[in-house]
Formats: sequence, structure tokens, C-alpha cells
Amino acid sequence: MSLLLEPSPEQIKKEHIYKEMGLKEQEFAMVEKILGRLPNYTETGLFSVMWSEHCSYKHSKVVLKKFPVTGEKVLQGPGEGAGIIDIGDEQAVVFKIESHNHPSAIEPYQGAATGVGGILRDVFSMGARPIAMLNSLRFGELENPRVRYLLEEVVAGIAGYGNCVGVPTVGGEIQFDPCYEGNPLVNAMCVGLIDHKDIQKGQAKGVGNTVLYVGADTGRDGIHGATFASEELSEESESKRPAVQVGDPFKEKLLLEACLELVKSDALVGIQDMGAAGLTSSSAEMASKAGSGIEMNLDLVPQREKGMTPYEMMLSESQERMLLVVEKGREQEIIDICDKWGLLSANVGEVIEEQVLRLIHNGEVVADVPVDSLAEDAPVYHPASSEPAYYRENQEIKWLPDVEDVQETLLRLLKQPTIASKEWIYDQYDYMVQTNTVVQPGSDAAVIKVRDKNKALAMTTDCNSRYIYLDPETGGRIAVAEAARNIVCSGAQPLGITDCLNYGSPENPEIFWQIEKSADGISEACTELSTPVIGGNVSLYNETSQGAVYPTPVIGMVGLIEDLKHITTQTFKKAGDAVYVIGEAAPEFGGSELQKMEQGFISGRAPKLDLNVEKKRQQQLLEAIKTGIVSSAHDISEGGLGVAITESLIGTSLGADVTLSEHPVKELFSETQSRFVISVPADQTKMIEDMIEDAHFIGTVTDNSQLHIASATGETVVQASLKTLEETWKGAIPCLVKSKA
Amino acid sequence: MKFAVIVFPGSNCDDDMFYAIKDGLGEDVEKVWYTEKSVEAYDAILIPGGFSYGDYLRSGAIARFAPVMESVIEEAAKGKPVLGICNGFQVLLEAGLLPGAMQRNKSLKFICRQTTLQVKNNATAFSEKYEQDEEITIPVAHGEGNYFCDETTLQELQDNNQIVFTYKDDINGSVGDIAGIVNKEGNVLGMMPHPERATLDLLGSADGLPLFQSILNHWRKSHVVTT
Amino acid sequence: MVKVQIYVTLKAGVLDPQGSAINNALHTMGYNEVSEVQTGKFIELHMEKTDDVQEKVEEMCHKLLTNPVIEDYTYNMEEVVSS
Amino acid sequence: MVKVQIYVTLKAGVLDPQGSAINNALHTMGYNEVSEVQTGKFIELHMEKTDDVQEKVEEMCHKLLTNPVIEDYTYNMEEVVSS
Ligand SMILES: Nc1ncnc2c1ncn2[C@@H]1O[C@H](COP(=O)(O)OP(=O)(O)O)[C@@H](O)[C@H]1O
Ligand SMILES: [Mg+2]
Repeated sequence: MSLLLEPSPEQIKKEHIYKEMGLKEQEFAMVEKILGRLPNYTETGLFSVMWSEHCSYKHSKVVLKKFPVTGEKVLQGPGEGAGIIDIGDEQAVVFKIESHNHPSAIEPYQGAATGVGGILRDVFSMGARPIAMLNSLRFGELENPRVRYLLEEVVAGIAGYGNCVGVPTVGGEIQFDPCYEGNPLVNAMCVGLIDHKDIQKGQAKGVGNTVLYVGADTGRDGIHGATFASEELSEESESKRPAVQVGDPFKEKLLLEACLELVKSDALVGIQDMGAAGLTSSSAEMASKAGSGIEMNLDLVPQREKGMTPYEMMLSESQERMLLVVEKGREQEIIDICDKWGLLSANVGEVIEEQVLRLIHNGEVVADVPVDSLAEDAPVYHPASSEPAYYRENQEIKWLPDVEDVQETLLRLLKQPTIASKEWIYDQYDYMVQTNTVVQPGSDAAVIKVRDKNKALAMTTDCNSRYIYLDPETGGRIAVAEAARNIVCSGAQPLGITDCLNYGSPENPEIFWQIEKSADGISEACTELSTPVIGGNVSLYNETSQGAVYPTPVIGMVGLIEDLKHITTQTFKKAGDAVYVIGEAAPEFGGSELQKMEQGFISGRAPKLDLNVEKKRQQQLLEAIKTGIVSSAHDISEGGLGVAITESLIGTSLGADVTLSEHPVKELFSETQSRFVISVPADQTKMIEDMIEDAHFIGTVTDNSQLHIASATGETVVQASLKTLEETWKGAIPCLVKSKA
Repeated sequence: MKFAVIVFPGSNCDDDMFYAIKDGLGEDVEKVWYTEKSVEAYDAILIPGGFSYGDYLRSGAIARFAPVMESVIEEAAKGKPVLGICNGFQVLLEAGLLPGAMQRNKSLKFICRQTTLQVKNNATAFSEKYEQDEEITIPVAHGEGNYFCDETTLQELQDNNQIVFTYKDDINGSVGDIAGIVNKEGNVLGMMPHPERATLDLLGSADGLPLFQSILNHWRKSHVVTT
Repeated sequence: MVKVQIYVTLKAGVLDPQGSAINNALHTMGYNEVSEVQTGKFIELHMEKTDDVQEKVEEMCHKLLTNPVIEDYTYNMEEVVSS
Repeated sequence: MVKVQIYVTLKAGVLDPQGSAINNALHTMGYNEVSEVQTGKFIELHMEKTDDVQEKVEEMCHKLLTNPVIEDYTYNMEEVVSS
């Protein structure tokens, strides 16, 4: 009945109704040409959502092409739900990161929760058991009450969903900066484990096979969510937003267990989750990949609400749903498994030879569209790119700090929310469920052991967007290098990355320049460090009337620890151990935490990065760790050496006695790259100096719970009790969050 | 000895419990699906943590009516050891096998961390391998672990020595810092902390293992003839 | 058909951490005129109208919908004409 | 003093997984006569009686007590004689 209220094809064209759905005029013309006729309302909806940035990558495809995507161990690169890398023993690791920025800006709890749900499905629809989750978050400054609300709700949403499903949330990162105030970033990453034989593809093969719908029923949630995610946030967003998706983690858990049982059945031909653009993308993509078509009878789609139109059903983004292709005649085997897990399943259509997506509703064909045109033939844009003036200007700025009191500066740095302890956050995540978490949140990378094997996986997310803003190419390289440093410090060989490219509008040439340049940097680093890009996600239009967010390409990296004995953490272990710094500090303060703290904003040049030096140090450190002579290893990042040494002490009852050899401010606070703090047993100093070329002895681990740092001239610049350092560092975020007003 | 791990829809520590028994303790263990009618064939019944039925309405409230629970209640009445951890404890409370009720943590937030527990009664079938008043490290991971009972019940728990574990620090607002209690008969233990997550030093603590060893030890004493 | 609206509240003497949190937040926001805040649950369901409908509702409340150790409930019923 | 009772429910069309879980549980327990279950929150508070009390209540509901993105609310007020 409501079908009658839908505008006619002619009206859609004449009144530009397609524009409200996000299609541009020339795109609508392309659709008209593809079909050889005007699309009806439902068909216009199919195109608009599949050709949205979120689903088609139309503005970012040219950039994604740059990434190195192959490698000896890569079993699945970009193109499926998640990428896969071999880890030996007929096992593989599956991982992917995804954004849920716009939904989280509107409804932070559900936005974050459904973000977690979506990325979990990407991984278990490949046939893998999710073994860990990570996230990467960006918010405005915590002084703002709305920001505190967003933070509290986003963290609660991630926790609420992940904890219930029973996948440990073991790591992540978070930064605070005014540019994220109106447009927070919420990226979630999932890591899964799979046996090679269970690897599934999202393909609709075999004419005559059955298309089975499994999971939650379809409501009017998030209709046009993908298009929404491809627009800037405006005042209007709140009112015109689609009905918010609410997650049901309980159903997700059932769906997860059912899917992992299903993939063992050879009656299953293909499987894909219904993520963005729900039923539309899952059906069109599965058919397109298999070179087939799909015919669905929408009357058979389980519906939560009455009177849903084909348009609504196809564009709904109701959560916790999967689309399956099942061998004809063997449906019952699959349905039985769904029944066991209390999940709804419905035979909604079949695979057809003709390469079209054909939809029937109330006995009539309501859409008939070539599948490739939806899944493959979205227009590809080569957006204009231009170097912003701010970049040149910053290249000329040389900011140097003016520090009077080193100790006071260190204490203030420890209180900066970007540096301070994130315990308030990860205490809310169940990071231990599944009982494989060997290194818990708080160290450089989380480590998850592989059950019944003597090996483990290290994982991290990283991205210092300040550097990327100041210099996208260098910053892009640093993001990958930093992730790799974290992985190496934990005793692992980096395997590969997944990335989540969060930027403003690509239609702004200066933003597109940021995208291009940072992708170049990421590619260079991935090539040099042998970490191919096996998948990722693009989130554009992250801007408000106040401007765009910093370019934030989050890197999710996974590494392999070949022997449990190699697992290393950042904390000092024993009094008497010798402390070394690998690498030397240069006076690099552009984009540093110290600069942000002192100046209130960032400027100047990002630190330099030499990938050859980076690679050499990482390799030498990893070799030393494998030899068993490294007690602790920690990379030097935000805040510099002073913060890194403090972090190496926190959680212990030890102290450290350090003597600097150069200017204390430079040595302690500069953010020069490719550096590490390590500690080694006193009888291994010769060995470590032989193995790690750039290692410099700087002091000793003590048992007096004091940090003592002396300058080259013997003057004490820091003398602080561990208790003071720890309380300062741990108290900062709880204190900021509590200051409700 | 043969253990049953009950699996409800939404249980998510069932595997952890399973491996704690199989690898940690080295005994026989099977998962038992919530639709099963009988758990008579097992020597001990373990109700794992997680979010049975999504924890909707109240934690454990819906699971308490799952088909398998009738048999669990029967076996408990016969004196068989029944252990509920975290969500399992909540199920036991809802089922009335243990007194009291669970509320949201006083912080209103989920908490996951290592905690120090005190063994208040080492004379139970679940704690005989600990020293009296021993301090042990066992993690918690819960949003609703704030144990409540009225004064009379608390007095009873104390008088009968039913409080087995307490938290060293008040982490969630529980009455009397209670972390785990047994029934009067001593064969049903419920606790919020997760001993099954503390069976290996590599994971941060192995202090949970003696709990399972206690169950085995106790069982052996009474089954020495048949084994 | 009857529409049943059930209000579940905490028994007197049972601490209501959520209620106090809301109370505090309201005060911080300047609503000092607010004094006691209690939170509870609200459950609405539809049932066929039978003679023993009231009995059924009480039974459901006892058995599942509330935990008598900490919760009280009240409810009201209203006939609805099915559309 | 006035006693304010606020009922918070999910907006139409918003998924209520808790409601469905309760519905299913009731059916499993044999209460097949139950058809739709919706869950919500119930908040009761006391306030000084001022002229703008109604305004204040609405403000508090908007700002803190409910999430206007997914929730609706109704409330009633009743004067109480302080004892
Ligand atoms: N930034 C990126 N880098 C590499 N691959 C990407 C990136 N963004 C997307 N991809 C790949 O493109 C494919 C489609 O992405 P997406 O639509 O997000 O997946 P899904 O359909 O599972 O949601 C995926 O295989 C993804 O890994
Ligand atoms: Mg997806």
C-alpha cells in the first residue's frame, strides 16, 4: 500500500529525488544508461546505497590501489569480509578494522556497540573464531561535558557488546584533540583464528542453490546508514538521522556459534554478513563475485515491523543478520543448526544464471538490476589534490620548548589524557575471557596465546594523527612503523596490517592531498617492513562546520610470536638490570605532546623517519629478544623517553637510576622516532651491545621505587617516587571524567 | 571424576571452564547443553560465566528456567557439588540454591581486573586446598557483582560459616565484601571471581587451581572404594 | 486483549546505586530541588483476556519478572480493543 | 513537595532485545497468552513544588534522564504532603 506513495520513476528524475538519497546527477544518468530505462524508487535506493562512498570507495579506490597487498603468507588480501594470513600449523589469523564514526556521534552507546558487532561478523563470516578485539578512539577535549558523555557511552557500548559476546577486548588507543569534538572516531578491530580448511568466501555459486536468510529479523533500522556515513555531520543529522540501529549482543553470540558450526558443513556454499547496505550489499556482492545472479522474494524476509516496503527491507541495516547460499536440497541441514541455536532462518530466494538482482514483492518484480552494476561499476573519481598552505607554513616553523623544571614537566606530561593511564577504559572491557590473554592491555601490544600451541599473536592499533596532519607522508610512515615497534617489543614478527582511513571530505582537494600523501607513507612503510595491507575500511566526510578531523589512518597490526618464551612486556623486571636506549634523540618537537601541552596546539615539522634505520633496529631488537637476553622492551612514543621510562616502572615496585648524556629536555621529551627503552640482565650488556648497534647504556634498574634522572653534568633533574608518578599517571583520566558539570 | 559444564544460550566462559578442568585439573569434562534433561551422570556440575540469555531482565533470571536446571536442582539436593561462577553464581541465586541477590556494581560500570581474595573458610569441599585466611589472586569480570542480602541472612551466613571468599578491597559494593558463599549443606558454591581464569601462571595467576583440586580431593575421599 | 503495565522497584532498604548516581548528577547540573531518586523497571505486555488473567500476571511477576529478594512490583491492567 | 514518576520507553521501531527475551522466556514457561513485551525504565523522584516544576521535569528528562535519540517518556506528578 505504501508502495503507491512512492514517487514514480519520472518523478524521481524530475524532482531530483535521487539527490536526497545521495546520488549525484551524473550518477543518476549512469544508472539510467545501465538500465536502459528510468529506475524505480527501490532501484534508485539500491544504486544510491551501493554507490555510496562507504560501499563503493568511489573517492578512495585510486588511493587504495597504492597499497602493497601481497606477501608470502597472505591467504586472503582485500576483497572479502576480512584478510587472512598464514601462521603455520594449518592455522591462520583473520583480521579487519572498521569505523562506526557517524553512528557513534549520534547515539554513542549503540553506535559503538553495533560497530563492534559489525566487525565481529566480518571475521566470523569468514569461518574464523574471533579471539580478540581492539579499538581506536578519538574525541575532543575532556573538559567538554558532551565529550565526556560521548567517551563514557562509547566505552560502555564497546564493553557492553564485546563482553556479552565473550570476545576479549585486549587493546586499543585513544587520543584527545579539539578537531574531533563534533566528530569522534570509533574504529573497532577484530582478530580471529581459523584452520585453513574452514576458510569461507562470500560467493553465490551454483545456479539453483538456495539463498538463506539467518539471524535477527529486519526492521526499519538505519535505513540508508551507508549513505549517511558518507555525508558530513550537520545540525540536521540529528533530526534526519535514520532510525538508530540497536545491537543485540546475545543474538550475535548465537549467530557466531551457529556460523562456526555451519562452516563445517559442506552444504554451505557461501556466506556474507549483512553489514552496511544490509540485504542489498550482501546479495549483490555475493552474486557479483560468483558471476551469477540472485532472485529474492521479499515477502519471505523476516520482518519486525508491519508494512515494510522493498526499499526499506533492502536498505535496512538491522544488526545480527547473515546471508547464506546453501546447496539445493540440503537446506534442512543448515536450518537444523540454526534451530539449535534458536535463530530464525528463511529461504528467501535462489541463485540464478542471469547476472541480475531480481526482487519480487507481492508477486511483482520490484527491482531488476545487473549485479555488477551495483557491486563493481560504481563511478570511480580521481578527486583533485592540492597541497595546503598550512603544510608549507609548518615546514618553516621550528618550535623549541622552554622548560625550566624537568620534573614538573614530566609530571604534567603524565597527566595529559593522551599519555595518562587508560585503565579507566580497559577496566570496563573483559580482556581475559577465552583465557588466552597473556599480555593484558597496558603494554605495547596485547598478546593472545594460541591454544594447544607454543605460539602467540601480538596485536595493536596505532596512529599519531598530529604528525599526519603536519606531514601526511611522514606521518603515514610513522603510523605503520610505530605499530610495528609495538609488535616487535612484545617479541613478535609483524605479519601484516589492516587500516581504517578516517578523513574529512575527499571532495576538498586539500583533504584529498592528505589522503594521497598518507597512503603513500603507509605504502612505503608496509613495503619496507614487509607488512602487507590485507584489508581495511575507509571513512570519509568526518567533518563538521568547525572543519575536518586530523587525517587519521589507523593502523591495526598483528604479529606472530613463534615461541611463548619470546613474550616480552614493557615493564622493568629486576633490580640490577641495565637500562638501554636504542637510538638517539634529535630536537624534534613538532606535533609532540610537550608542544601540545605548552602551546595548546601543534605546529612545525613532524619527526623524521628513516625506514632503513627503523627496520634495522626492529630486526636487531627482535633477534635479541629471541635470544632471551631482553628483560623488557618499550617503544618511545608520545611524550618521549621520560614518559617511556616512567611507563616501564609502573606496576612494578622497582626504581631506575638514569644518567643522561646530552641536554635533558631534548633527551627526555623529544619524540624522535625509531627508539626503544630496554632492560637487560647485568651480565648481558656486552651481548646486547654486540647485537644492537644503536643501543646506549643509560642506567640501572633499582629496588628503591624511585626514579632518579641525572643530567650529563651530574645534576639531578628528576627525583620522584614511583608512587607519585603512578598516582599522577593513573589519576588523570578518572579525575577528568568525574568532573561532571 | 567427571565434570559437567552447563551451557546456556549466551554462556561464554564455558570453554574456559572446560579447559580449566581438562588441562588444568586433568579430569574428565563434558559440556551439557541447556536442553538436556539430566545431569545425573556427572560427579560435579559447573555453571560457567557469561551472559546467559543476554542477561536480559536480570542476570541469571531466564537461565534459571532452562530445562536442565530442574536436574541441577535435584542433584544439588542429593549433595552433589555444584559450582556457579560469575553468571553461574547469579543463576544459583535466582534459582534459590543460594541466598541473596545480585545488583549492579556500585560504580555502575563493568569491572575486569585481578583482585585479592581472602579464604574465609577453608573447610569446604571447594576450598580445602587453601589455607585458612590465605590471600589469593583471582580476576573478576562483571557488571553485576554487587552481592546483596538482608541483615538476617548475613548473620546466618556468618553463623554457619557460609562465606567462603571475600574481597580484600571493596570493589563492587557487596555486602560484607562477599565474593563467594556456600549453601548450608556446603555442596553448592557461588562466586563472582573467576578461578577458571587463574589456572596458569602465564595468564597472571594459578591461584584458582586449588579450588578445582579441592573438589577432586573431596570427591576422592568419598569415592575411594569405587575408584 | 489486556495491556498490562508492570512497575518494578527496589524494596525499601535495598541500595539503589543508579538512583543515587542520577540524584548526584542532577545536583551537579544545578537541580538542587530534587531530593530522592529511585529507579526501577517498567514492563508492558499484552495478554489474552481470561478469567484468571490477574492471577497469571502475579504468577509471572513472582516467578520471572521480579526477584522478590530485592524487588517489589505494582501493575495495572487495561482492556484494549484489538485493531 | 511533588512526587514525579517518569516512564521511559523505547521509541517505536527501535529494537527491544530485552523485551523479546522476556517474551520468549514467558512462552517457554507456558504463558502463551502473552504477546508483546516491551521494557522500559521507571524513575521516581521528589521535588520542591515550584511554579516551573513541570518545565524543570521536562528539562531533566531531555538532558539526563532519557536518551531522546531512542527513547520517549511520559510522566505524572502528584503532590505529597511532607511527613
Ligand atoms: N583502507 C583500506 N585498505 C585496504 N583495503 C581496504 C580498505 N578499505 C577497504 N578495503 C577492502 O575493501 C573490501 C571492502 O570493504 P568493506 O566494504 O569495508 O567490507 P565489508 O563489505 O565487509 O564491510 C574489504 O575487503 C576491505 O578489506
Ligand atoms: Mg562488513
